[in-house]
Amino acid sequence: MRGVLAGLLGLAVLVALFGSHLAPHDPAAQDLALGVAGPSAAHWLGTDDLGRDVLSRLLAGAGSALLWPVLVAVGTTTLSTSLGLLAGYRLGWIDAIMMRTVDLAIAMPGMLVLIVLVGVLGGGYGWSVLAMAVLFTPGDIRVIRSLTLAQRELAYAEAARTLGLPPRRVMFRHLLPNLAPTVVSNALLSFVAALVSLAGLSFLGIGLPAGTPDWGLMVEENRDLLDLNPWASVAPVVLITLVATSATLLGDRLFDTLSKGGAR
Amino acid sequence: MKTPTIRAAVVALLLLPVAACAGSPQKGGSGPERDTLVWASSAAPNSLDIAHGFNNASTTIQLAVLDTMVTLDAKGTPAPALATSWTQPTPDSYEFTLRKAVTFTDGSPLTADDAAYSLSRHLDPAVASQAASYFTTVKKVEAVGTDRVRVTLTRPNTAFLSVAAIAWQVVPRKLAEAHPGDLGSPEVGTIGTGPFKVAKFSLTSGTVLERNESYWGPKPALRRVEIKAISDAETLRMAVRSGEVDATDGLNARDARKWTGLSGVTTSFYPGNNIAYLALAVGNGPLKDVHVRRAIAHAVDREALTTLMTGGHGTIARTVLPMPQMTALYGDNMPKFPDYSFDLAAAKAELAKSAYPDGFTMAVPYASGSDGATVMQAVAADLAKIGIRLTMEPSPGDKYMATLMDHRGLGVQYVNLSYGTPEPVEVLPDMISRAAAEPQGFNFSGYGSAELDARLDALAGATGQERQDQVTALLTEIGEQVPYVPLFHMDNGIALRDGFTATGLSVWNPNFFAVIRPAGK
Amino acid sequence: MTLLDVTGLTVTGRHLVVDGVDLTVSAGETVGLVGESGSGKSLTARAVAGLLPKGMTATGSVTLSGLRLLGARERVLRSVRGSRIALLMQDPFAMLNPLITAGAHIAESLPRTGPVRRDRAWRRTEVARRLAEVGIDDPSVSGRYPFQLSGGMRQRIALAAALARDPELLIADEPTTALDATTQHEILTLLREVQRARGMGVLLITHDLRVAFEMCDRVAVMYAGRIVESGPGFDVAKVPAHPYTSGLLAALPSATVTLPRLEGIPGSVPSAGDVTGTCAFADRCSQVDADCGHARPPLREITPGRHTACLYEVRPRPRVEQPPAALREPSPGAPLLTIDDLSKRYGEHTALGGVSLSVGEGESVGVVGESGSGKTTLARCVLGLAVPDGGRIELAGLDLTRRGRRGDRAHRLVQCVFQDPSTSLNPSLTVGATLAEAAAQGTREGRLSVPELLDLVGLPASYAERRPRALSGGERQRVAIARALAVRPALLICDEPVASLDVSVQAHVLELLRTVVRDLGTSLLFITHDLAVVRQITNRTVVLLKGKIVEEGKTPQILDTPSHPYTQKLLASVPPTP
Amino acid sequence: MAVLSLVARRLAAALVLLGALSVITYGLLVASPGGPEQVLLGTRPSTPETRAAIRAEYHLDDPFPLRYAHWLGDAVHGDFGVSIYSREPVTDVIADRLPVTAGLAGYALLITFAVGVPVGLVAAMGRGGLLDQGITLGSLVLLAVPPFAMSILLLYGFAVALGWFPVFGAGDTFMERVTHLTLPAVALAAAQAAMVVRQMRAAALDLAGQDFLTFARARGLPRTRVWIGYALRNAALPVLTVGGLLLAANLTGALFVEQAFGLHGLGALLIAAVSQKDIPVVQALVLFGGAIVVAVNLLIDLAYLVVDPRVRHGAVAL
Repeated sequence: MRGVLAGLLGLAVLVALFGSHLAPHDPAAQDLALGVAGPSAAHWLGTDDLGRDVLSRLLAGAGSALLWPVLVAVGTTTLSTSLGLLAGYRLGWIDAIMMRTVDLAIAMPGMLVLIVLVGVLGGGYGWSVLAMAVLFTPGDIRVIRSLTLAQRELAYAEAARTLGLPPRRVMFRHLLPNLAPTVVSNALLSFVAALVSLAGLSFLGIGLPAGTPDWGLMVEENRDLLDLNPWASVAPVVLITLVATSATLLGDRLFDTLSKGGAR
Repeated sequence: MKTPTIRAAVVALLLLPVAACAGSPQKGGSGPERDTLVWASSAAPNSLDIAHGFNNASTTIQLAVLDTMVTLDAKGTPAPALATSWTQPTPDSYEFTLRKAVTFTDGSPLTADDAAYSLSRHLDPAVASQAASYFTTVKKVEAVGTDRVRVTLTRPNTAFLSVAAIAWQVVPRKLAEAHPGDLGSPEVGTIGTGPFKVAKFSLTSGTVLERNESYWGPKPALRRVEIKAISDAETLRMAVRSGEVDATDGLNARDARKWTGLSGVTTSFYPGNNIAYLALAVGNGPLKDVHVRRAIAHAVDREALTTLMTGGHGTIARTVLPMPQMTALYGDNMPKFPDYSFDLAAAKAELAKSAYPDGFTMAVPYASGSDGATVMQAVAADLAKIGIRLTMEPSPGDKYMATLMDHRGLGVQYVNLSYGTPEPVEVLPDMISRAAAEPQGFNFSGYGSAELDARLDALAGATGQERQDQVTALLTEIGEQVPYVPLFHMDNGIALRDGFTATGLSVWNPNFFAVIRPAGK
Repeated sequence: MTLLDVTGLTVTGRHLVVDGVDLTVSAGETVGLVGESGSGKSLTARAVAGLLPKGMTATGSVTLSGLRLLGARERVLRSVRGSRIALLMQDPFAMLNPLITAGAHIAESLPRTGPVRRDRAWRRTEVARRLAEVGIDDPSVSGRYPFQLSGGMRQRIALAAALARDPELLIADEPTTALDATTQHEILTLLREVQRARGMGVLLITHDLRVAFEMCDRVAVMYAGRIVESGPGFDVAKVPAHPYTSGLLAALPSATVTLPRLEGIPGSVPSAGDVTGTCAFADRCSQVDADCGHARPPLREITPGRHTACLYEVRPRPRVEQPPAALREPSPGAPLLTIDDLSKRYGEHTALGGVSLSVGEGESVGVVGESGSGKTTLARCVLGLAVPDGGRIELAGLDLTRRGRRGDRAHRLVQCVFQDPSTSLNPSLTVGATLAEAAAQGTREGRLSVPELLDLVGLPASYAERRPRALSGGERQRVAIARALAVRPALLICDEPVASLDVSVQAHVLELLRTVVRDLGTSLLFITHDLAVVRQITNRTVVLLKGKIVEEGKTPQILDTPSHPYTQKLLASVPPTP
Repeated sequence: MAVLSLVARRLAAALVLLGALSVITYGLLVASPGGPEQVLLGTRPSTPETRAAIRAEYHLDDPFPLRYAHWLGDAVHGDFGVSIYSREPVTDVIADRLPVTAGLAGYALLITFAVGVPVGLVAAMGRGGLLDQGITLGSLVLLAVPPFAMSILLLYGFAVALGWFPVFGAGDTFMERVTHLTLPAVALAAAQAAMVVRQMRAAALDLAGQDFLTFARARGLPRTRVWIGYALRNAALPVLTVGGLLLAANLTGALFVEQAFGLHGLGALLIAAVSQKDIPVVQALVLFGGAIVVAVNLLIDLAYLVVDPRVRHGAVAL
């Protein structure tokens, strides 16, 4: 099972990296004469209303569709993990301040803020990605912190402290590896969340330049072609769902194995 | 994979109880005699007062509820409405005679005072009317006796009547005075003398109009009109398709293919009073060079663009005036204007004459998700062929609009504007007057001069042949200097479900609810 | 007559865990089922009650006065549970529903039918009666929630609830393991009284031989999923008929004498599945021979009511005649550690109320007390894991209480071996890495290499490659000791280092500690609740009660002639060592 | 008294939150290019006089702090101003939209639990079995389908193809409401139900391993008692929490679905208001959202207070 998942994601990564080279047509090439058309030998998934090859655009779009969410995941995870560790291990005023802020951030109506933020700042995924990282982080910080609190009480952590090891070493060499299962699955979860939400933002017309080959954007741009060439918008949805599902599944599996393996 | 089965199960589980009562989703319209129309607009009307709601969705309703002093006939010439007749004592003044025994839907009689105030209020800064710019030449409005209104202009303005036909909507003075800022808002609403009266006006749950039984003119065939706003084009189309909506004007000619396909729905298109063009900021780098501008004009494949954007329901634009204005002005003897056929060789040649023989790169801001996005993509593809590389810079519609109206970072703009009158003077000042080149103006090319302004002023007062010649001269200059590349005229369209017909749809008479009637009646 | 009859009970989960257990309990009889962790005794109990965890299956036969339980329908079992068989579990903290009151637990368990009307009043009086039976006279208790009660109280409530429907058989699975010595004693006494009063049968599951011998009429010793010996408690204690039993007995520390050598059983318990065809104990047995490997020795009767699964007579173990008190006397002179009037509060609770004690060079001091006595807090303060509110700690002339002065010297002076072997090592680091890291914290000169450290605690050098999860509890604690000693500290603090180890392993670790500190001349501050352990490993003993020192002196004299009533109570509650 | 101090604490926090929210959004809107002029002037040429009048009326030329103070002053007196777009009082605008969104949120929540809880339990009971795996996978997929995609799917499937349900709008009578909101609610609930399934499954599995459940069975308590008095009551709290958070999320974040189904709810309103720089509306909406979140959290905490004695007696801090 895990093999299948890894395979799927691996494939996704490959496509993300080399998609534009695999594309049978130039994803930007327009054929206004042809316009929107259903699947054919030349265009396996048909074309959109500018006569662009859907398959090629899917392949070329894999990059941006996957890159941004990865950015979000990486950002969120590193941020939340380091802050969570710090708060949970150092406690005291650092912890107090951080937790108050987190409480505040968590109580914010996330979607609202995101829309206002991105709606106002506009242009490109950059802001959306940043905003999302900011929105996802507090929750994770909480999780990591509570886990850190639990771990730091354990004998091995106290032993490390009595050995006079510097805090950084205790945090990152001793505690962090034992939080790995959660960290990893958190990362994958935020990846999925970002993947889906970014597609959502494109749907609201916020995000990338029109015509950029991007899955979320394709769903939006082509959904009014559902009668003429459903694939133009259905295919990206399927891809998004597929990637997201396998990512979540992989996260679950990794969590199980890691917690069986590394930790007790 | 179990998923589909599970999902199906879940959904079915949820739907069963309600599927029964879901019965026929058709509401309204499904009555015994179908004199109720369910109309959908693509945007919610925001005000029943043109001073604050000068946009299609709002104006459509305003014209059904409020009468104007004059109106336009099928050919676009002014015709009597609330004013039975008028005289022009001097070139710069009009005197209107008010129709007798007309009452507002609240029963109060219409007075000359009401009529006069309904115009003069647009000049009051406190009202901050969106129509103010239409009446900049109005100096004085006064009621003469009980049944006449005199309007004095600062200078002769041939367009005045046509403009009045849209914007001089008559409301009771009492009401208007009490609500300078929020007349026509859902709270205050409005009262008119028109064929319909407002039964309900909500931005959320829609608007309901009912026939004004005491209307002075011919009674509309529809007893009741329910107006919904469906902002999502696709949802709107499906609403019509499923019969929940009987009619809409919210279809973009570009999507004609999708509409004409619908069974039980007839779509009819008619020339729209609009013009789509590229504005070339003549002050900006390479675009300073007329040869570059001509090269661009040659390089853009307008034919392909027109088919793409109008789906066969539009025409290539040769000049910067909307088609209906051209026909109104010239009739059949259209003069020959400088034209730039799609010709890459010619384009390259022009470019060679310029300071940028091998082309250049230029940033192009545009509104993401809009028609502009599509057009600019196509244009960029065309220009790339002659070495002019446009880098696309998207931003959300509102943000783009803001920067555009501030005249910031102007370069190559796609602009598509609709107008209300057959008067070229409504359009040309927008395009080549220096006033309009200021922020909040519509002259995005920045093309203009004192001399041109003078000619525009002159045109405002001109009539007959003289007027024709002046327009021709201006259009020719624009044609040669190419501050604008005319692209296409887009037809307006409405979709009607079987059971309703519309006869005499015309660009000059956007009063849909008067022309739409139950089939057979 | 026999009440419970278990024959050929076999329990299989992922692999075999209980392998053909025969067992009987007669009415009014208390049978002890003794075994170390992993011997399968708890699962045997669960199987009898038909409450095996998901994914485990039992075969064989279990009958309750003729009624087949094994393989019976859930409906039948439900009618039997509570009313005829009751099960009392180990952890009083997890056994009760946190959301309902003590009274509710009992009330809901009361029989639902009977001669008199079961109305509110009846239930109230009944609950009160049941509480009284388990020695709770304060009626307000029934209104309290579990989290408001002490462990002992909870166990009493649980017992009352378990007995609410007057079962004929009570299965008590380690009912006192999680409790303090004194409480344990009270609960056991209570259990015996109730059992006598009701004349019900009791199957007592425990890992503690002493408890079993003290409580039970008959004892069955379990090893690797099977019973290796059974018989009257007294006989088994006197003359063990199986090498394993005698091994266990030998490993038992004693509170009355300081044994010259503490002998554990070499090796560790095999899993039942691996030894089906042989004597399960063979490869740990001192008198093993060829036949032991050939077939599984049957449980043979040697004298009436006395069974063993060993083919041979058990040789009596040679008594090492050595002068007792192998512990070297501390060198006189300035004390290494001086604690003066140390105090620490956690909110309302006073953990330490002015404790003063000292540890001399090379001396080994025991700190004895029950949970809440503040003994662990004391250790944490010295280790710098907790900041005392008042008082001084001076270690080799270094004031540990002054903030920031701990600096980089403190950790070379004092190290610690923590209680829980399951968490004492970082699961994500190899043993080698852990030790190397620790050694690196010590001074350059005389730094021990990883192999040396492993050798020091009697582990093969190859263990450096292993990760903690590949180690047994005993081995982990050995590594933990090595880690603590890696920096060659002057003082070693041991916080209950053997509390959660099996007897045989415990002996090994204690012996190791004794010798190592003797050889390295390290001073020892040994924190424990177990007087027997203190006896074996310390010169001096300090008795803590509620954060105050109540008695202090040379270990032998404190244990032989305790003066403070609390110390006496502690001693009284230690089950006699056979 | 635990309750009072809790409420006090929460209210204090709420004030801080709302304050922060309002400053941030106001700042963002003011900082972003363009102002309400576009909306007010429409897409017609305008005269300088008009523009000046507007700038004056909306204090567009005042510095940010002054403008904010202006708004705040009115807001604390309960006056949230007038919508720039529609010129009606903001409170009316919101009151007008609330029923739709509230109905949608409530309906979705109903579906979420009606489906999520039982399915989750079923999965937990048949742990590791085919059914369990199927359910787990299914919930994952549902979690992965973007809500708007789900909306389009349902729209085409059930409204257009099958014609069982209306395509847009919210209906007027109660029955109409139900039929109109069913598809949107399903679209909204799909992912959430999946979430609850996972939650419920985890909670149930966790419980199954608890000693007190075994002990209860060991005392031969009737099945109903074990399931309701023990299992459900103990599983209730985590699920309750999720429910509250979902409700808050639905009230503030249903905009995809509202957009796709042409529902004039708060979400749609927000999107429009943001793009129109309709500051009063956006402000009110964001504050409203914040208030909802705070209120829901408070309710959850109170629920804990009621259900869990440990919390009630302050043994565990909230």
